Amino acid sequence: MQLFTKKRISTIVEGTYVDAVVELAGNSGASGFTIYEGFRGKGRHGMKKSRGGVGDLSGNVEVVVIASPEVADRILRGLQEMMDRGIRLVVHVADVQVIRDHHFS
Amino acid sequence: MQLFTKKRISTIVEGTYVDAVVELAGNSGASGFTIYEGFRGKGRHGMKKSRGGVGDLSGNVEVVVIASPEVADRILRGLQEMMDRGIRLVVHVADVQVIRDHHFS
Amino acid sequence: MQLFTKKRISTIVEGTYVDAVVELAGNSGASGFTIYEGFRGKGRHGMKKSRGGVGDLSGNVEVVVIASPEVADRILRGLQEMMDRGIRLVVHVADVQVIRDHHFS
Amino acid sequence: MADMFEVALANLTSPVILFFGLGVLIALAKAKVEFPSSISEFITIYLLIAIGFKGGVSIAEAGLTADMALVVLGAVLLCAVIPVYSFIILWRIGKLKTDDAAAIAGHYGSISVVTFLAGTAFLSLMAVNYEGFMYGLPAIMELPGIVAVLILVSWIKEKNRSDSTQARSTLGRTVRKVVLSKSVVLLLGGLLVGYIAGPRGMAGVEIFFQGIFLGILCLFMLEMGTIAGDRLADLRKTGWFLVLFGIVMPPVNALWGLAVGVMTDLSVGGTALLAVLAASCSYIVAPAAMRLALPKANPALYLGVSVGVTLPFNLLVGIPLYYYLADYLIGILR
Amino acid sequence: MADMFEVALANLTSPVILFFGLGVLIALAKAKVEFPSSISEFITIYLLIAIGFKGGVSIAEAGLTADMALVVLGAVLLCAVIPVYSFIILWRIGKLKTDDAAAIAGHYGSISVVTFLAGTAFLSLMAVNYEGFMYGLPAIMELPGIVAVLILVSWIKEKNRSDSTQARSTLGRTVRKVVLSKSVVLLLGGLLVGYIAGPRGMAGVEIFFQGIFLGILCLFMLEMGTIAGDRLADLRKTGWFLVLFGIVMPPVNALWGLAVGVMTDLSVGGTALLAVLAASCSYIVAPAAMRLALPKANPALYLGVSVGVTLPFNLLVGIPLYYYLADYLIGILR
Amino acid sequence: MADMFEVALANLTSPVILFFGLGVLIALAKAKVEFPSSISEFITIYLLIAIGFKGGVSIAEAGLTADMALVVLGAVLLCAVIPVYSFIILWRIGKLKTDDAAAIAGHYGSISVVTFLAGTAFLSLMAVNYEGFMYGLPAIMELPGIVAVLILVSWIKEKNRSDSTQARSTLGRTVRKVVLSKSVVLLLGGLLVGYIAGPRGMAGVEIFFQGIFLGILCLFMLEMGTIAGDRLADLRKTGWFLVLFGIVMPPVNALWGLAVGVMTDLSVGGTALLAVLAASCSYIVAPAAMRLALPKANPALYLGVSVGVTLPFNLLVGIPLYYYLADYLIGILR
Ligand SMILES: Nc1ncnc2c1ncn2[C@@H]1O[C@H](COP(=O)(O)O)[C@@H](O)[C@H]1O
Ligand SMILES: Nc1ncnc2c1ncn2[C@@H]1O[C@H](COP(=O)(O)O)[C@@H](O)[C@H]1O
Ligand SMILES: Nc1ncnc2c1ncn2[C@@H]1O[C@H](COP(=O)(O)O)[C@@H](O)[C@H]1O
Ligand code: NA
Ligand code: NA
Ligand code: NA
Repeated sequence: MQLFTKKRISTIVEGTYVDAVVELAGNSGASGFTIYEGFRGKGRHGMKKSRGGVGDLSGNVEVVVIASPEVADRILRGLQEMMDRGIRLVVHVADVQVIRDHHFS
Repeated sequence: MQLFTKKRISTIVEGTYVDAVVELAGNSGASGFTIYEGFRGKGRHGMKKSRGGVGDLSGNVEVVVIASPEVADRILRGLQEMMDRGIRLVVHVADVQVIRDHHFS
Repeated sequence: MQLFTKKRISTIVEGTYVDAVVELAGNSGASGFTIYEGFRGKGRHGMKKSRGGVGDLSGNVEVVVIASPEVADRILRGLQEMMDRGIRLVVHVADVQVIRDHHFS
Repeated sequence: MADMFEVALANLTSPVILFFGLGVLIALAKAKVEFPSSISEFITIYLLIAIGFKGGVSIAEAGLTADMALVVLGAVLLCAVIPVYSFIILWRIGKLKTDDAAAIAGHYGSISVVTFLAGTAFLSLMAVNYEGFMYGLPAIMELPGIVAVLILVSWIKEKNRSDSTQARSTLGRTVRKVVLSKSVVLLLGGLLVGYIAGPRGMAGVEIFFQGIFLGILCLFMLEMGTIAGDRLADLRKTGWFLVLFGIVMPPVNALWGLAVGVMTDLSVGGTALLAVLAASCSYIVAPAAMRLALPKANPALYLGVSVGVTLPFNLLVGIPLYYYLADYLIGILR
Repeated sequence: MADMFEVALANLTSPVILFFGLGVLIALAKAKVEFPSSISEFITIYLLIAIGFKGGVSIAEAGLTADMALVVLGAVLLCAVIPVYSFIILWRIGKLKTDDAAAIAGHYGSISVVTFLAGTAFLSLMAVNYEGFMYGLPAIMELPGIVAVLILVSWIKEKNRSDSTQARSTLGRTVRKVVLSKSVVLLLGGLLVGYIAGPRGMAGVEIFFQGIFLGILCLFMLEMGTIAGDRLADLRKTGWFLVLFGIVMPPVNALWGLAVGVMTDLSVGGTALLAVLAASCSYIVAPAAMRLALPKANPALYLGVSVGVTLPFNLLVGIPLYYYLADYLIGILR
Repeated sequence: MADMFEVALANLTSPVILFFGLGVLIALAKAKVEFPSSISEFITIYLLIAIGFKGGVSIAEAGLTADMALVVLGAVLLCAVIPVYSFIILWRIGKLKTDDAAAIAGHYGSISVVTFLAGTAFLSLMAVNYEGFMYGLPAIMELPGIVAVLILVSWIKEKNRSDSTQARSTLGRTVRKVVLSKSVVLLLGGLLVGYIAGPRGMAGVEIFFQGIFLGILCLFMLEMGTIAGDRLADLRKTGWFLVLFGIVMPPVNALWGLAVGVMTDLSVGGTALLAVLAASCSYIVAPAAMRLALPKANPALYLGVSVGVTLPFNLLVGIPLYYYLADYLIGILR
C-alpha cells in the first residue's frame, strides 16, 4: 500500500487559548484538527484538571493537527510565537503516514 | 532494553461504523484495540461534536490498534475498502515500539 | 526550526495502579505527564470500560510521558518490573520532537 | 370548542416551547452554551424511562383492552404508509437521489419523542386528558416507517443492480439495531416495569418520574433548540424544495393520525397526540439507522430538514394546530 | 407476623427490583443501553450523601445513645468474623489459591450499599420502621472485613516467605485507601452534616434528598442490573463451587446480623437491615482494595461471584427472607 | 432587629454552608472525592437557569417598575467603582505588577453567583423576604467591573508603550466573551423565559426549579468547598498582603451595596443581597476573561485570593454580617 508521510502536531493548551491554536492551524493551511478534552496532567505549572468543571479556569485541552511538513512548520513557528507572548503550550511532533494524501492538504 | 517495532493505526470514524472497524481489526489478526470518544474536530465534513449527546448523529470516535506490520497492512487495506464504499475515515499510522512482542500478536 | 528528539511513552493501566505509574515517571526524572481517562478497549483481558462508572473496578487509564531517551529508558525498566509483579500494562513508545528542550528535562 | 388563537398563545408561552426558542436564539448568537454530552444522554434516558413507566402504570390502572390493539394497528399502518408517498414525492418531484429521498422519507415515517413530549406538555397545560396507553405508542412507531423505506429501497435496487442480498442483510442488521436501540428498549422496558409495579409502585417514585419531569424536559428543550439553531445553517445546502417539504408534510401526515384517532374512538387528547406522532419526524433513531443502511445519503439533508425545519414547525405551529383540528373534527363527527 | 409469600411478591414487584431485572434483561439481550460513566459516578455520590444525611438527621432527632455503640460494636465484630471462615472454606474446601480465596473472603466481609438501599426501599414498601442510625452503619462496615482478611493473608505469607514487611506496608496503604474512599467519606460526611443541620436543615432539602431518592435509586438499579447481567458470563470461568458459595453464604452470614440485632434489642426493621448488611457482598470498595493489595488474585472470580451471584440473590430472595426471619425470630424471642 | 450571634449560628449550621465546609475538609484530607466535570457543568447550568427563571416569574408577578431601573443603575455603578480603588491599592500599596493588580481588581468588580445563592439560602432560612427582581442582578453585575479594569489597564499601557490598539481589540473580544458567556446568557435567558411564562408557567415546573434547588445547591457547595480547599495551598505563594486584602475588601465593598440598597429603598433582604453581590468576588467569568485579556497575570494569585480567601470568608462570616448591617442600618434610617 502506498502511504504518504505527514507530521502530527499535538499541542496541550489552556482552554482559553484553544481558539487561537485552531485559528493558527487553519491559517497555516491545515485541512482539519481534532480536539481532546477529557484528560488531566502535570507539568511545569502543577497539576491540571480536565476542562469543563467549575474548577475549570484554565483546564487542559489538546489540539492535534495532521499536516504536510511545510504546513507543520508554519504551525510550529506560530506556536513558538504564542509561547513568546506568554501563553503556555506543551507541543510535540511525530512522523505519521496516511492513506490519502489529498485529504490532508 | 529490547524493544519490538509495531505499527500504531489511528482511525477516526463516525460512531455508526465503529463496530465495522473493530471487526476488521480482529479479523486482520490484531490482539486488541482502544476506543477514544471524548473529542471533537473538524475536517472535510465540517465541525463534528464528540459522541453521545442528543446531537450525536454521527459523532467522532477514534479506534487505535497496535499491531505487527503485516497485520497493520491488512487493516489498512480493509480501511481503504471501507472508504471506497463511501464510509468516511481519517487514518494515520505511526511506528511505535513495545516491550512485549507476544502481547501484540 | 530547531527541534529536539524525545520519547513519548504511553502506558495503558488499570485505574488502581495509575499512581504507581505516575510515581515511577517522577522518580525517573520526567518533567510531567498526561492522564487520559475517557476510553475503553480490548486486549488480552477482555473488554474494558472507561473509568469512573459503577462498573469501574479496574477501568482503563492511559498515562503519557514525554521525556529524554535516558529518562524514558529508566521508566521502561520500571514498567517492566511492575509487569513482573503481575500488574497488567500495555506500553508503547514513539519518537517525537519538541520545540523546547528544557521543558522536558 | 377550543379557540384557535388562545390555544396557539398558550403553546407559545409555555416554558417548554420558550426554552426551545431560547436555545435557538443562543445558537444563532453563537454563544457558548453546550450541554455536556453525558448529560444529554442521561436526560434522554430519564425521559424515555419516565414516559414508559407512566404509560405502564396507566395501562395497569385501565387494564389492557381490545381498543388499544386497534389503535396500535392503525398507528403501525400509518407509519408504513407515510414514507412511501414521501419517498415518491422527494424522488420524482424533488428530483433527489434515490438514497437521499429514501433516507428523508424514513425520517418522516419514524417519530420524534421530543415532539410527542411537547404534545403531552401542551395538553396538560390545556388540562386536556388522553388515554394513558398513548405513552406506549412512541416505542411502537419508531420502527415501521424505517423498515418500510428500507424494503422499498432494496426493491428498487434489486430491479437495477444485483446488490440485493447485501441490501437484505443490511435491512436485517438495521432492524436489529433499531429494536435494540436505547429509545425502544427504554420505552418498552419502562412500560413493562410500570405495568407490573402499578399504582402502588408509582407512589414511591412519583416526585422523580412525574414531579420533576416537565422541568427536565425544559432543559432538554433548551438543548434541542441549540441543535435546531445549528441546523438552520444547513438549510442553505438543502435547497428550498426541502424546506417547503418540511413544512407541508407534517400537517399532511397529521391527517392520518387524526383519521386513525377518530376511527378508533380515541379521546380528543389521544387523537391530537396520534396526529402529533404522525406529523413528527425522527431525529435520533432514524438518522442512526439511515447512516448504517444508506451510507451514501447525505446527513446534512435529512438532519437539516428534520431538526431545522419540521421539529420547530411542529413545536411552534403544529401541536396547537393538530389539537385544534382534533377538537374540531371530533366535535363535528361524534 | 409477615406472610412469606406476600413479602416475596411485594419485593419482586417493587420498582427498585423490577428495574434491576430490566437491567439484567437488557444486558442479556446485548442491547446498547449504557449510562455515561460520569452519571453513574454522580448517582453514587448522590445516594451516599443522601443516606448519610438522612441518617445524621435521624440521629439528631433521636439523640446519641449507648445502644447505638453496642450495635456498632456487634456490626464491626461480625464483619471481622465473616471473612475468616469464608477464607477457610474457599481455601480448604474450594481449593482456591490463597490470594483468590482471600480476595473473595474480603468481599463478603465488606458490605454492598446498593443491597442495603434495596433493603430500606423494601422496608418502606412494607411500611416497616427501623432505627435512623442504621444509615450510619454502612460506612462503618465497609472496612473491618477487608482489614481482617489482609491481616490473615499477611500472617499466612509471613509463615511461608519473608515478604511480610511488604505485606504490612500494603495493609497500611489499603486501609488508608478505604478510609479515604469516596464511599466512606461521603457516607460519614453526609452523616456529620445531617447531624449538625438537624431536622431544621432537612426542611429545605427534603424533596431533593428524600422525595426523589427512590426514583434515582431505580435508575441506579437499572444500571446495576446491566452490570450484573454482564458478569453472568464470568460465571462459567468461576466454576460451580463458587456459584454455590455465592448463594449459600449470604443466608449464613445473615444469621450473624440477626443475632446481633436480637441481642442489641433492635427493632424488626433494624434487625432485618443488619442481616442484609451482613449478607451483602461488596462490589465497589472491596474490589478496589483487593486489586491494590492482592494484584495476583483474579478479578473475574471475585467480581463474578459478588456481582453475578450474590447481588441478584440478595435482591431477589435474600432481602424478603432476612426480613421474614427477623420478624419471626423477634416474634418468638421477645 | 436581628441578634448577631443567632444569625451567625443559623448560617453556620445551614446545610449549604456545612456542605461547603465538608468539601474543604475533604480537600484537606486529600480524599479522592471529585465530581465528574460534566456534572459540575450541568449543575452550574441548572442553577443559572433556575435563578433566572425564578427572577423572571417574580418580575412578571410584580411588574416592571422604575425603582428597578434605579437599583440596576446603582448596581452597575458600584461594580465599576470597586475595581478602580482595588487596583490602586494592589498596585501602589501591595506593589503587585500592573497585570496582576488589574486581574485581581477585576475579580472583585465582578460577582460570584455561588455567594449570591448562599445569600438567598441564608435569607430563606431566616424567613426574610426580598424583591424578586434581585435574581436578575447577578447577570447584570458580571460585566461592568471587568470592563472598567480593562479600560483602566489599556489606558495605563497607552501612556507607557504603544500596544494600545492591541489592548483595545482585546477589550472588545473580552467583552464579547463575557456577554456571550454561559453565566450571562443562561441567567438572562432564564429571566426572559420566566418573565414570559409567568406564574402559570411556573406551576408545572415548580418542583424542579424550586423544590430541589436547595439540595442541588448543597452538592454544588460540596464541590466548591473542595476547590476552595485545594486553593488554600496557593496562599503560601500569594503572600500575606493578598490574604489580608481578601478578608478586608469584602466588607468594604459591601458598604457600597448597603448604600445603594438604602438609597433605592430596597427591603432589608434586598439590601443584604446587594451587599453580598458587591462583596463577592468572581471565580468563573472573571478568571476566564482575565486569562484572555491579561495572559501574563498569574492565575495562582487571582484564583488563590478569590476562591481560597474571599469565597470562604463571605460564606462563613460575610453573609450574616451584611444581613445584620442591612437590618441595623435600615432599622435606624427608615
Ligand atoms: N513531560 C510531559 N509529558 C507528558 N505531558 C506533559 C509533560 N509536560 C507537560 N505535560 C502536559 O501539559 C500540561 C501543561 O503543562 P505545563 O504548562 O508545563 O504545566 C500538563 O498538565 C500535562 O498534561
Ligand atoms: N488534518 C487533520 N488533523 C487532525 N484531525 C483531523 C484532520 N482531518 C480530519 N480530522 C479529524 O477527523 C474527523 C473527521 O474528518 P472529516 O471526515 O474529514 O470531516 C474530524 O472531525 C477531525 O476530528
Ligand atoms: N493491540 C492493541 N492495540 C491497541 N490497544 C490495545 C491493544 N492491546 C491492548 N490494548 C489496550 O490496553 C487495554 C488493556 O489490555 P489488556 O490488559 O491486554 O486487556 C485494552 O483494554 C486496550 O484498551
Ligand atoms: Na412521523
Ligand atoms: Na457482608
Ligand atoms: Na463584587
